[in-house]
Amino acid sequence: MLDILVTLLLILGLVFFLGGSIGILRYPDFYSRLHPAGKLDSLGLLLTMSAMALYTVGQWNLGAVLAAVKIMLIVVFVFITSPTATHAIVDAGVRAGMRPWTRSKEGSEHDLAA
Amino acid sequence: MKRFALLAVLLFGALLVYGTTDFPDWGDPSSPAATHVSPHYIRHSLEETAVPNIVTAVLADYRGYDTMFETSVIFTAGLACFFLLRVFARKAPDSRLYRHRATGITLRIEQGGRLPEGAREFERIDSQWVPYDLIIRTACRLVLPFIQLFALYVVAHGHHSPGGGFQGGVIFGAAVILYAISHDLRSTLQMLPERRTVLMSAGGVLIYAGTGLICLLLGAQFLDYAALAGILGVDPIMARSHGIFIVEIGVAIAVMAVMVSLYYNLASVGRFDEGL
Amino acid sequence: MNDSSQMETTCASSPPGSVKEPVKSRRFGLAFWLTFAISMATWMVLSGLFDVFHLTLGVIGCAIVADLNARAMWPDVKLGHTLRQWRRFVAYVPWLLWQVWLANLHLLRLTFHPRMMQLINPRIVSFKSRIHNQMGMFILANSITLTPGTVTVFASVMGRFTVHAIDDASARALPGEMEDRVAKIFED
Amino acid sequence: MDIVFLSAAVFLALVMALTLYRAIAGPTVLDRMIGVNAIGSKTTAMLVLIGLIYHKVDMFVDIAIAYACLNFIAVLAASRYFQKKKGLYDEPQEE
Repeated sequence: MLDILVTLLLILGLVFFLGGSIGILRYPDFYSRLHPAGKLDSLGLLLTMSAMALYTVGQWNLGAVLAAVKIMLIVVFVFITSPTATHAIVDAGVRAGMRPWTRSKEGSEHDLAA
Repeated sequence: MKRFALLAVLLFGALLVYGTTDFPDWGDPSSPAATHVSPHYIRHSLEETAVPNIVTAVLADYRGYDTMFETSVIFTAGLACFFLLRVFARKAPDSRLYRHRATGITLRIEQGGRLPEGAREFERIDSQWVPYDLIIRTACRLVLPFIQLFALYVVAHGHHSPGGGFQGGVIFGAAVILYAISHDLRSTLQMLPERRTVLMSAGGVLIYAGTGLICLLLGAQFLDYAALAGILGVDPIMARSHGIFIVEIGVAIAVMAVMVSLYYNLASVGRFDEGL
Repeated sequence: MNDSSQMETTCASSPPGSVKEPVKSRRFGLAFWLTFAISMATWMVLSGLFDVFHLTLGVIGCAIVADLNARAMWPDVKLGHTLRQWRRFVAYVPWLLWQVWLANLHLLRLTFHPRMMQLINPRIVSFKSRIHNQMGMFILANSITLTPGTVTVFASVMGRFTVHAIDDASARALPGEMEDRVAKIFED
Repeated sequence: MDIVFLSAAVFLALVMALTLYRAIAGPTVLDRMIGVNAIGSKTTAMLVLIGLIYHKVDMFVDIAIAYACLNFIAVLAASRYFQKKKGLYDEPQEE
């Protein structure tokens, strides 16, 4: 039962990781690539780490529980640092004067008005 | 030329790969490394030194000389970089920027001038100035204590988990560097001045060598921590364990100080005026 | 597009709180003991060894860490006040995680969509937030980065957020409910 | 269960290889940094996975924490460096 849950969480996390990587490859410019890099990776890490922490807790002794808490500590750490790192990169880009990729005018203006 | 370099690298890599074919198999019990001293370490290190982690016991006790000289190599490297990079000539910078704390008005003072000492309401800022970044600073403020605590944990638990003086020192040095990145070099230098980093890197090596010397004075061999039993008030086996711990602290201090000193020198191009 | 934000940051970059001289808090005050307690709990989790020797090392290490960081971590701390803020923050986290989940599903759909280039419409928007608390702005900025198609480009100390949004829906949703919830954590 | 973790680790390595393309090719320095950062965050998960495969989680978790710390500091230092010293201004602008 636990194994199935762990496997499901792991697969879900890996899907997000895959999405992050493909997003980094597919999006048109530097700014939009940051979205998959910053978000999908954080959630993928949360899911995979929860899966592994669950599996570790399943052994149920003090060392295993502490290891699981440590794994969740990594998640907390990453949830503080990952957006900050993303912000640091995007800030460097803005100060370098990089122009963001935008769609051609007509479509976007119309959409916003609607 | 570039193509030639690539060819040379590839050839050398192929040679190295070819060389690995003569290596003994991974985990081969009859390999030279596994026949002479390794069995002794594996069988007896716990009962001789009371350290569960064999690597730590081998690193800091059985091969203590080796590690001592590794530490002094790091110290010497730090010293060499210091002499190479540090600029002692007092060439005043072209201009300095000062900011009024209350209003944020920035003054530029040309040709090496300084504000009078008493002007407390002005603070010096970097000439190529990155504005106050709230997100990075707050994140670093939250994360720094954890990184420092983790570094101390790595140093303290070298006996039981991977880690020890070198790793803990590197992480603590990285924490100081993180502070310097998120704030600026000036405030970091106020916290940990240049002189103190150099003293600490020498002091770390001194702790290591001094421990060995005390053993020598107590009538044992150099770095034979069992002789410390009388001073520490424990039996010789635990004395070896504690001796390893003392030595690890020395290594950690040396590595941390050398790393921070290197960062100071590199980030400020040896001037210690404005940093990264 | 970002001229205005950069102008603002160069003119008024000191945080509003730093105008007055910082209050000198005591070295072994409440901030020290709070940091010490949290560090000690973290140390126990990290260490996993509860004999006297390692606990002594833990106390020494946590004292060093608390002494180095306490005054920077908590410039002004009042126990009841801080505890109340933490309780509200813990209540905020599940909502945030749910939002992160929704945002990621949205982004995942965009990423794997064959006509992705027609769906996205990246732009930079900026809005003025009413949160003036440093911690609150940090939480809001990072929450924005973690959720719906938006990345915080810059958060000025005056409360102006510059945000890169990936598509129209994300841009329209700003600042929205999140700002209210973050503001609620720090209101008193 | 080991086979699950092993295949997950292999899959993760493949995903990291995808990101590596951005780290090598990616037209500007900042693109490369995104690639490296993404690889770093996956490596943290990878280290814990390796720990599970070798049944030594408590050891590998420490390494993973250290890696997460150093990854964060590295990304911050690199972005600050390019922002202040190197100048990103003469990077090629892509359309």
